[in-house]
Amino acid sequence: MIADLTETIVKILFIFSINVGFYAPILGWVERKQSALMQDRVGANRANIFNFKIIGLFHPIADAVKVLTKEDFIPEGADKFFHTLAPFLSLTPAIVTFAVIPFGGAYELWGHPVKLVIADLNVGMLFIFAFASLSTYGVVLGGWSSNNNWSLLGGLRASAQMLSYEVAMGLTLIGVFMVYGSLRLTDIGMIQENFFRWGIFMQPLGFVLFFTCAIAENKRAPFDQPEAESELVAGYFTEYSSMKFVMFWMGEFLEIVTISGIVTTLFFGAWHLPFVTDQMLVSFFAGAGPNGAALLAMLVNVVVFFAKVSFFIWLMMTIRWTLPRFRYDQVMRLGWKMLLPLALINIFITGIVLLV
Amino acid sequence: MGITTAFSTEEPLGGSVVLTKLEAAINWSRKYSFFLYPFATACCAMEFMAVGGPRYDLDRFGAALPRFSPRQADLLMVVGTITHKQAPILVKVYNQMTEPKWVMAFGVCAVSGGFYDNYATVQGIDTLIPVDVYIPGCPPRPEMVLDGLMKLQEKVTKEKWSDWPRGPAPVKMKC
Amino acid sequence: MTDSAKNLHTEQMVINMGPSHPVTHGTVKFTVTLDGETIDDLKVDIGYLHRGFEKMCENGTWEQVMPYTDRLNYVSPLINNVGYALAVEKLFGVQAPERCQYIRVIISEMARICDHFTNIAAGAMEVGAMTVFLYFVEARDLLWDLLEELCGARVTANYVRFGGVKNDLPEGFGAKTAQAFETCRKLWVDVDKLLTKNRIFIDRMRDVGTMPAQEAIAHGFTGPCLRASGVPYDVRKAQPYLVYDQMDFEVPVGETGDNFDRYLVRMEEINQSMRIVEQALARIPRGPINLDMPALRWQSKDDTYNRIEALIFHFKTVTEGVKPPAGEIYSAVEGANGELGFYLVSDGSGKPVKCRVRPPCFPLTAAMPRMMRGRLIADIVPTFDMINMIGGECDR
Amino acid sequence: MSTNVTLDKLSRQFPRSVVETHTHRGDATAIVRKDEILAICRFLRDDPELAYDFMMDLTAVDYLGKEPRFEVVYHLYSLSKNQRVRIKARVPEADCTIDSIVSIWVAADWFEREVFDLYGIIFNGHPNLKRLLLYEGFEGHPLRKDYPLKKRQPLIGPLN
Amino acid sequence: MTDNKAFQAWVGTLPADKLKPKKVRKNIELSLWERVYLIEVLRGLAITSRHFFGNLVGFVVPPKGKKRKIPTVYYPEEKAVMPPAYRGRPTLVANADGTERCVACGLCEKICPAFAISIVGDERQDGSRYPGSYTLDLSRCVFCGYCEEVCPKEAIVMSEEYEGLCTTRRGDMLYTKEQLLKPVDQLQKRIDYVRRIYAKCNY
Repeated sequence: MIADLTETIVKILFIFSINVGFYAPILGWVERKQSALMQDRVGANRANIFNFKIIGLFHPIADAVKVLTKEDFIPEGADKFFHTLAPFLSLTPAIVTFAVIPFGGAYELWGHPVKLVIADLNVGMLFIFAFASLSTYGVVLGGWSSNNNWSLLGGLRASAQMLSYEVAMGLTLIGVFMVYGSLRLTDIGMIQENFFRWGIFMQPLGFVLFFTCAIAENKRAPFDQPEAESELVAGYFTEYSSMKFVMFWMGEFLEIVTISGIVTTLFFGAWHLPFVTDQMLVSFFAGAGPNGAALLAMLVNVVVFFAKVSFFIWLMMTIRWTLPRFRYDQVMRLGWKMLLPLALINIFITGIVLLV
Repeated sequence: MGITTAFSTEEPLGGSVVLTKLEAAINWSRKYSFFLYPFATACCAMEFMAVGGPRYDLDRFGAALPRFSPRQADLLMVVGTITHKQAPILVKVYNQMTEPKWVMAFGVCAVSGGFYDNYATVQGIDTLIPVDVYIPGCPPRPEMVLDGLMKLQEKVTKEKWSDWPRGPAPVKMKC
Repeated sequence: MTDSAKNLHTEQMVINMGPSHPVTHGTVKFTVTLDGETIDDLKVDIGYLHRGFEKMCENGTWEQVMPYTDRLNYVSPLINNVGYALAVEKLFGVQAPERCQYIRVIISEMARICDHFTNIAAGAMEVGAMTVFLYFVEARDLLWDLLEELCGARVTANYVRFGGVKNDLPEGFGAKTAQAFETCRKLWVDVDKLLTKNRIFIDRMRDVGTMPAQEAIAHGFTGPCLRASGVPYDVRKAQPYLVYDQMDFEVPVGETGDNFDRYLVRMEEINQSMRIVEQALARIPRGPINLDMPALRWQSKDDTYNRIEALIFHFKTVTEGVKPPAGEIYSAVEGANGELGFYLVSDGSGKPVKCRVRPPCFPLTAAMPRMMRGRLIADIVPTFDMINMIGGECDR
Repeated sequence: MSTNVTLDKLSRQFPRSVVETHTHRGDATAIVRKDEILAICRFLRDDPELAYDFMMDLTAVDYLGKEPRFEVVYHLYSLSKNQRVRIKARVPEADCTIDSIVSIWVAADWFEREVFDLYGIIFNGHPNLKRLLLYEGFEGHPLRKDYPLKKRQPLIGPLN
Repeated sequence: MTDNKAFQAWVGTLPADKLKPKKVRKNIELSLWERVYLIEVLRGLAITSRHFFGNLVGFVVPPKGKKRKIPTVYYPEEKAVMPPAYRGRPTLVANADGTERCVACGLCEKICPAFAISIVGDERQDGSRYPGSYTLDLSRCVFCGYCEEVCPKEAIVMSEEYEGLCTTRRGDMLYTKEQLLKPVDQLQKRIDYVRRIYAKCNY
């Protein structure tokens, strides 16, 4: 019992440190540096301690500390309780959904079976959908409670957009579940051991649809009507300052990481190298004894998983800076009139393929 | 959550190591991450685009993230001529900004009204709001703007707790 | 409104897109009455950048007005300089020497390219494509370097004088221009690939802010917005001035007059202007660049240093200003946004009686409510960017 | 009289109200009496031979010391004939009004509001004749020659 | 959609070959494949990532002649060289022995559109005039170059100085004579340039 407890706590600490500790601040840096390189300029690189610059990595720290010490402003006439609650409601789902995503296979460590996923629920994807819809409340409450025309408009747009894209997202994934036959993400990961059963080959249309719906669900890039700077000043977080404003941002960044995690798990062979199964990996490191081999294999798998996640993060960032923004009614038309029918067709075709 | 209000009420603890170390760290972080509110009206906005552009990248100083909502902005860059019709809006935006806020007068029209000394133009925005850095030039070269930004950064490093909060603009609406 | 919506008691929301809003470039206030997202009524309020241009002109000599013309359409300042200088020369009834006319054509076209770069950059940024903004700002910086080498300042050049220009082209100007244009064309191709065939961009721009040709004329549209509606009216072709009649260039014409046409017309005009500059640089003749007429143009330094009569006359013209013969003229130039007209009235003294500028983007902004009624609030963004309203020119 | 076809047709059509015509520096100009301005403009726009469908510019000039003091100037342009004409109507200071031509060219709406704002000339029949460039609380009309250059009426008082 | 045939008529007064109207809308009809957003997304990604990787590699192996592929000038460390025509801060020319060339004739004060210059003239014993006090209010000066153009004694020229002009107090921008004076050898390049552009051959 104690071993299980310690194991879960270690995994939680590992994921929490990787996600919130490493990815959240680094993504702020990545967004500025990558957009700079794409736009023929240099991102932030002058923050230095004893003129030791390391290509601008101090800037996220500077941002974080400055935002901590900024005046925390609640507009008068705003509903104080909901105004403060909203950022938490939009941040926690993003962190919690990572619990279900496996970042490694199952290994044998000192006689104790270790599965590299925090909560191995057999309804993994359902859990993710449940929490994804929770973050809609955060945005709507934030928009409504700040007593400001712009945020009200932003909140309304966000709620309509997130709801309609959750429907589309759900339907696209049914195809995947039909192919893999289970909702448990670890099973899906295990099936994708051999290269030709990767989600991208089984469900190519499913991948494209899911990726678009996920970006829309996360209110980023071409779908960022809720906080479109040019139309609604700063969308639903116009009235937020200091830490609460950064919580909305962190929620958005963490959702990027979660979405990349889901996409890698479902479509790109979770933690596997293309033609390498777990047994081959363990036998490859046999020289270092059973525990050593398992540890090394675990390490390789985790590194492969997070490399794939970083690739998708890069892809999302590039999309953000390349494409112009939809208009609000076009987002709705795209969601209901294009993605939803395509998702249904996808299910239909998968059904036929599976039966024949 | 705002730590500033807690400290400024006590009598400042003088140069005690704890406070100055913390103060220096916070000033260092404020110096390198200005969130900009570009209050751009006239010809200087063209030069402001060039400063944010690829050649003289404002983002190198960590200051290129324009936040159009005054709640999230630190540095109010008044770029261009402020006319009397625009003055109440400038003061309202300044009052809406959250504390540690700085003001940079970008270009001769913001500094002193430039060569529009007539019935329509405000003769310098320091007749309306306290200004931290004045940048001459019509419009100032991007180098002069970055020069001004560095001067503001030096000023920020030398600030103490008791400087904040500054409170709203000291000028009253006439009618 | 569908009938079910009628008996729903919904009130309209009045939103104030105040002067300090990202889309209004700081100088226009839209008071929008919204029903949900569709705009029922839009009231435009300008004048936030009214700096008293005409009053300052009436209190200065004719030369002192030249720096003020830089700040009219500050995106293409040199076109205002050339327009004002041509107007005063028309008042005098003289013409600048051949080489100076070629230089004026070159700098006008370069300023027009910078204006279109800035306008498409700002338009694309506000529609969401940030990368396009920085590509075109980089291209504009290259051209600004050329203008800085020529005139001495990047934006407010104050370069043209009555009867001539301040100084001649520096050496190697042609080679540097060719090099700069090559990079600009590469960036132009990048942006063209990023935007022109982009379905999202087309959806945002097409059939938005449409202005049919007949109404465009009634509203006083000129320039790219009128050409986008299908009317091929361009002052450089209709009433050629300087040496435009010897230049071979095409006038891009749109069809429906919506934002996408305006974008395409501007993108095409960048190419045409580059062609003109290259032709002008190839055919520029040698010779003096100023008119040797002391009553019009301050004399050369050699004269004022050495000859006492020249010095005395120099003192007189500087202190009292040039004295054009009494009369009034209207001279129009093709500005970047449309027809930039100067109506000057002189009573023979050193100070102008009236120095009126016909701002091309003034009637365009007046037509905003007509274009925006019944559309969505997100449509204000591309429309207001594509009519390219410049505060300094619209409010003077 | 000049050889310009527009001016000839105009003076033949409105002999009483066309006071004088000249083509100084090549700009065809007609000075008319202010009370018939609406009929003249409609004639200029609708006559097939003239077809002035563009109202390019509308402004006013303040000749302090001369009587009548103001002069409203219209610049028209014909797209199909590629010709320009300038119509000037003198307005005395005492009776500072003139008919508005918004009904003929919609573009005139803002031009007239600006001339009212800066010169104080009232345009009868204008849909909403309010200040365009200056703010509501501004008294006086700045572009008049007798308005001092630096007389400021700030909305929000200067600090020092 | 009104085609512009109706307005083709007015081109009559201007021959079509001279006007050369060029239709811009022809080739923009989207093929079916482009109606699906995918192609456009991929084409956009191709361009931006080409810039991204080009600049990334440009750091490691910079193109010849330049330190890095990105056109950014690292301002405080690297300073762009100003062309001879550049108009910086106006400065008074001081002769070799330190006396100023200006004879307080007041032409620059008269022509300055911003009324930034104010001179109080004075006379030395030997009768030669010099400016007792010469103040230039840099918070008003718009760098238009008129003072340099009208000065009959080549006493005031636009230097190339553009740094260090920003101040934290508005009063510091009022430059007195001493602050404006600069020895002639530092400004010789500008004086030659001024003499060349206003030489007799240009008229």
